[in-house]
Amino acid sequence: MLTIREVSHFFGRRPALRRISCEVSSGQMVALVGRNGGGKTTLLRAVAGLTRPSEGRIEWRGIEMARISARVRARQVAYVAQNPGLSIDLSVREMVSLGAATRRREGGLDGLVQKVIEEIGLGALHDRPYHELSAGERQRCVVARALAQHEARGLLALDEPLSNLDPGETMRVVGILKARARDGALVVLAMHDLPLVDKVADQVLWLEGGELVANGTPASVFTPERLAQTFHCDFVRGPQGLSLGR
Amino acid sequence: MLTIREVSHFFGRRPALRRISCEVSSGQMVALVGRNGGGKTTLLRAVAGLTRPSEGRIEWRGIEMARISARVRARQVAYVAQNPGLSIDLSVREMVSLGAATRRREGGLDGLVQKVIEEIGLGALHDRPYHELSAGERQRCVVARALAQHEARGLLALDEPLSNLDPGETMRVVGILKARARDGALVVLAMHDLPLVDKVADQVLWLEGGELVANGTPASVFTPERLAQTFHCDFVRGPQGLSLGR
Amino acid sequence: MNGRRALAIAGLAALLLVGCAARLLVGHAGPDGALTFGLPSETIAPLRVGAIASAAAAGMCLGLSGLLLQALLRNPLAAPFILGLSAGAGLATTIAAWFSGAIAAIGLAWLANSLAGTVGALAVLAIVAALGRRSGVLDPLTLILAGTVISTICGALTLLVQSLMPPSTRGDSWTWFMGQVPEIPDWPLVWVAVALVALCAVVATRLGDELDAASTTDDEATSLGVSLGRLRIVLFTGAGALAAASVALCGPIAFVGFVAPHLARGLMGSRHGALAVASPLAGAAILVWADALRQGIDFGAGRLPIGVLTALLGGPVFLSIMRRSRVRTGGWSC
Amino acid sequence: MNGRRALAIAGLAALLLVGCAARLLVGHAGPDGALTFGLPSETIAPLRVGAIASAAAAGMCLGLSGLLLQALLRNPLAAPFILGLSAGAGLATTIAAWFSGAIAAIGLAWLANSLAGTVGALAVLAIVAALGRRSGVLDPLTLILAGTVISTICGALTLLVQSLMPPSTRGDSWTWFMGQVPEIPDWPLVWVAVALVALCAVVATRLGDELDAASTTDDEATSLGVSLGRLRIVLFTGAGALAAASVALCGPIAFVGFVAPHLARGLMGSRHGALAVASPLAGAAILVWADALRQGIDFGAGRLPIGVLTALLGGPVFLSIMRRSRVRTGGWSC
Amino acid sequence: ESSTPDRHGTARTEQAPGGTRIASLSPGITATVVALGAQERLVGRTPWCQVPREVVVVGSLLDLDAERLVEARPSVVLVQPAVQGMPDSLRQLATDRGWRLEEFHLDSLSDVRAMVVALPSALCEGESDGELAQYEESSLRLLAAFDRALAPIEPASKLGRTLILLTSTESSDPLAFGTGTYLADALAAYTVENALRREGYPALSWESIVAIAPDTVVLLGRHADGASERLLRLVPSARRVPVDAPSLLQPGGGMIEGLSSLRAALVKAAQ
Ligand SMILES: Nc1ncnc2c1ncn2[C@@H]1O[C@H](COP(=O)(O)OP(=O)(O)OP(=O)(O)O)[C@@H](O)[C@H]1O
Ligand SMILES: Nc1ncnc2c1ncn2[C@@H]1O[C@H](COP(=O)(O)OP(=O)(O)OP(=O)(O)O)[C@@H](O)[C@H]1O
Ligand SMILES: [Mg+2]
Ligand SMILES: [Mg+2]
Repeated sequence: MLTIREVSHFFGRRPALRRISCEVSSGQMVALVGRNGGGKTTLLRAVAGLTRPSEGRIEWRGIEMARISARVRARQVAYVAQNPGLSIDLSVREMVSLGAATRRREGGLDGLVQKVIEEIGLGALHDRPYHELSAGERQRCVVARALAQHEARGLLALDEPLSNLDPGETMRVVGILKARARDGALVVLAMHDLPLVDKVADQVLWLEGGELVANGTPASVFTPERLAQTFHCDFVRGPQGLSLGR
Repeated sequence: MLTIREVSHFFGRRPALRRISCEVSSGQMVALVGRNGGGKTTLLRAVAGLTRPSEGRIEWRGIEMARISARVRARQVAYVAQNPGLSIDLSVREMVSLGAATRRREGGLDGLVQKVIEEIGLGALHDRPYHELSAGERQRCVVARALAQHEARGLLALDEPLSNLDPGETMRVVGILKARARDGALVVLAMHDLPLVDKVADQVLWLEGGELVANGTPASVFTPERLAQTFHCDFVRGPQGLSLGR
Repeated sequence: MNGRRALAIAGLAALLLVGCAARLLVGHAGPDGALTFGLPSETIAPLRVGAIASAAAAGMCLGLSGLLLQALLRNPLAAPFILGLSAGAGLATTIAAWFSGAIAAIGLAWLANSLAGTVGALAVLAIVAALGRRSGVLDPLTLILAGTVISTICGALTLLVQSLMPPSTRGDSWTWFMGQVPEIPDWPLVWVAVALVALCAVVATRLGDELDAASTTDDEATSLGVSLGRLRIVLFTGAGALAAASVALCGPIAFVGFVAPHLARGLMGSRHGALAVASPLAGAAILVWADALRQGIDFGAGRLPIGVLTALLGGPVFLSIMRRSRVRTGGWSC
Repeated sequence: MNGRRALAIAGLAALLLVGCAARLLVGHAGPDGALTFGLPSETIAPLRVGAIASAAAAGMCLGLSGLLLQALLRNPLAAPFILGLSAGAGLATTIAAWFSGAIAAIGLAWLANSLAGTVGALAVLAIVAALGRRSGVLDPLTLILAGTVISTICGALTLLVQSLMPPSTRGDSWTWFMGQVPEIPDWPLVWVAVALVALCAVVATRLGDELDAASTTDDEATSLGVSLGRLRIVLFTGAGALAAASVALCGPIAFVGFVAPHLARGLMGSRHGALAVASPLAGAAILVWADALRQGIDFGAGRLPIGVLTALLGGPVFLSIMRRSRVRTGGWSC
Repeated sequence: ESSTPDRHGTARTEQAPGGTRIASLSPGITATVVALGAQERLVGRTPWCQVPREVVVVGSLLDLDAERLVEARPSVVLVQPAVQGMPDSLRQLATDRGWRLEEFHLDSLSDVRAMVVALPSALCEGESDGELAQYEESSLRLLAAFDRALAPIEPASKLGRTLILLTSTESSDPLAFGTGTYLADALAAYTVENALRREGYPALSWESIVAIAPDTVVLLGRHADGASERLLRLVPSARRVPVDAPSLLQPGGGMIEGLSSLRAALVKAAQ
């Protein structure tokens, strides 16, 4: 249960989020969409507790997110950054273990790490240095880390986790996330592939210039007018769902 | 006119490209597609002259690409990396000027830079430090740099230039690239959005495990069987072109 | 911990032990100062043990301090003395000596020695920490700038004090800056240093995952449960205290703290949990071996200063290992 | 070049000029050694001009060298002496001093002075360049490691030579390591340094875009037309020659080369074309002002060594500017 | 003991039975010990003591080689305390092993004289009077030599205001000998006026040398030639007296020769 109350955020004087309020509940897959610079990353970072918004509160299970200690939060909230990085030399397995390390007390983590790596399709690469991966492989490695970190019924905040993924891997990752949501997790992810959002998201938050301009089911949010007006291109809703027109 | 002759590339002992041969001609938009780790980035880097492949030759207008001096090549070949970076503090305008600087002799570059920035939709942000941009804004900034660098009839090699872009910006960038191709440029880009490739590409190169498994028009390459087999998901060809099935 | 890491740690430990044995057996037992090899006499043994203890303790401090600092600053150039600790210690020692007459008079002669160094180092640490913040959190780049500046200022002040000395004694006083391995160490200090290394190594091993996580971006590290602010304070304090202890023990021997972490990384990869053991071992091995070797080298001017040997011995070894291991330092961002 | 940059450059130039004026007017022209203020006499004027020339030339060398090195190594910690240049120069100078008798005997007394330093610095440069390659190209991390190691080895060898030298020459050869601003400089050397700065500044300004481009990733830089291999050799050689010239002129005054580029960046942003002018100006201003101020400061040991003043003066100024300008060093990756 | 076999098995004679064994941690003191004729009692020295080569190097005050010092079995250790003071380890060693630790400051000429007077008894405490008398005699001879080397110069007034400069490197500021330093004391003994009215060893810029406008400048150090040239250009009126005597930089019994050549040079200049 995540509650966002009147959240605004400023970079210097420039607003990036303006009085955003909404609620999203666990067991759902929530997509953040909107134009570039709309504030998705800013909101996701606040949701993941990485910044305290300039104004307003974000509550996770009733507690203000930014007040939860990093260690406690890490066990409930996993975050995938839009620009991940690594300054030393770790292998895929080691990188994913970083996520599992937050749950050290649980034990049996090697198994967990192995399972997640297999699940995300990096089994053959588990010993490769992260720096020698292709972009899509890196992206999956980082998602795998979040999966290893994430506990059931927790919050997965993912900033464009599907970028650089091929269609097959995209579906794989979406499938995994869907399954997590079904198991009771709250999955919040920023993404730009609207046809896919339309297919898989339970709830859509549409951010525009830092304002929450729409909030609801994909079908209710993705009206042809709004899509055309915002993106200046024709999305049509056909038998296959939303797709880009000619 | 770009000719790839029997190109193989190895990272240590591991092959990333295996005896790839093909020809692509100017005025076209050529899409590199395939699964993650298929070798797209490796091939693009070789095509842009950034690595000399372990075996084989890549020729641009009859001259081996890796032999052309960096300075001369920069005027004809622009490259957008999958993981761009910047260790100092430059504004959008300064960042884009880096591309224009390769054409210093031509003069009137401030105008060019301004034009490209407007064209890509960063006009309002031209004074912003690159480090304070959102991911999609950064991506466009880097593409703008390549556009400023690129001369008519040159080669634009772009590694997933559409990642992190919203649908509107995606269409904008694709439109710009299409226009460049129409003006005689050769645009080679790696991308994963197959429906979009289907719409905009003139030629598709499909890389799989470092091998060129298909080469031709989108319609000929994107056979339902191959798509289903590779990506384990249903693409259907409807009235709107290729789209992802339910 | 995988096999390679265990092997590397065992190898470094063995190297250290053989070095200790060498230092114990090699010496100048004859009255003519000739080189001898064999078990030392009862009078001599404590001296050699003292030297081994000093070198091993200081080497461990330096190796671990360097590791913590390179992790803290995410910079491969970082070394224990970048934060001005040795400069602070040098300044405090020099000032204390300057006033040693006055200090001795009030019955605090011990203040003039190791304690002054420690106090100086810790004072500098506090100043650098105060200056090295940005929006409340220790910030690597700001720390680097502040540390280098404060370090240079302390060095300058030391020169200032030195320039007040008679020229005939100036040369001597420089020998302090070359570092030394006391054969009659301040034993409590040795124990403090060893305890500090043990404490910091345990903490760093336990924080191993956090240190690994901290080598991603700030956002990722935070979301992985690292309180960067707190972790940086821990790293900073630990690295500072270790460097101060090494300075108090052996004076400034900067090179070891730079080389040991890179060496350990070249041997066993980048995981901090294991490096927290390997890096101090590497530091101690370098320092003990250097001290052992210099017993046998005499160009007619007595033993060489330890700093000369660490550089002449450690430098080439380090370079060759780095070249062979094709510097598995992957993402060091430079 | 936008307004802010032009303003910053004009400001630094004005600062330098006022510093020169101050150095010209302040001095000890009275027989009682008291501080005087006013136009110097005919005998004194050339001395002050000489000092200004030395300080300005060396400061420019250091500022520009630091800038080039920070660009080369993509590391904010880089400073002219990281590559071992001052250590090499120091070693050569010390060795030359040792053999000065012999050298003087064969009529090559000048070899014992600035030339030795230059030769030493350039020799080290060559060694570090040879070691700092990876797959044929100068590699930042490898350069850093090789430079630091060679630097330390040279320092160690210097100590070694010093410890072998007769005491009468040993004690005072240390003064070299504090840096100096000669009032009667080796004028040809000053001109060489100025010419070198001019040459390097022109080259760096013209390469400004390439240097900016080189601060992206290797791939991007290459695709922007930068031959990284060639550019790095140019930067390396330029930085090395400048550092060598500054060492030959004024001995090692390391701090200026570290601070000046950061200062310039803090004032005017990161574009290298303009920084190539601002950074040497900042270096010269710091050194000239420090030299001017030390005329009036005497703690009983005569003039302070210049290194003391650059640190005591430059340090706090630098820190305060950095704190105000909220270090616009954006992406320095640490 | 009278002899110990060395590693070749041949006996090597050491000093007289019961004689003190001296370790000196200061080149100046070592030179004095030698000047007193007690060279054969020396069992330890610093790397910078130039005589005698066969004596073992036991490190220096701030970088002690304790093992060799212990092996040398001194009974007396002579030190010139550094600004950093005396290392605790040396004090502790001395207490543990019953060595006598003798400290001599060597700043002024009277410090040096005091050491020359005190050394004989330090060299042979509790020994037969014979040896002591011999050293005391040497000590007196040494003091007399000091007196000779420090005899007033006639006519000192001709030298005018005199400055003693030590040039270290070509371009660094020369150090001057101010009040309280041993060479300033020497000038006073010569009845020559010291042009520098300050204490200690200030580093002087060439500008302040010009401002002081000395009548005579004594130039010591490795770069005296260059300095002399500069003086000629800057203060043409100044008499330049280069003195090539390294021992002048090491206050102690070894500097007689240096003082003599200094005096001779000044006398010559005064003519
Ligand atoms: N560090 C920063 N300093 C100043 N402004 C920033 C900073 N980061 C982002 N912004 C601005 O805040 C706004 C929101 O940015 P944000 O990154 O949240 O957008 P986004 O929706 O994630 O965009 P994208 O789809 O491109 O990732 C943008 O206008 C951006 O330029
Ligand atoms: N520096 C490297 N060292 C070793 N192997 C590498 C390196 N870079 C890439 N590889 C491997 O080479 C293969 C091809 O990589 P490449 O980056 O070209 O794939 P790609 O098609 O661009 O993938 P993506 O869609 O994920 O960007 C992959 O298996 C990858 O793991
Ligand atoms: Mg974003
Ligand atoms: Mg790729």
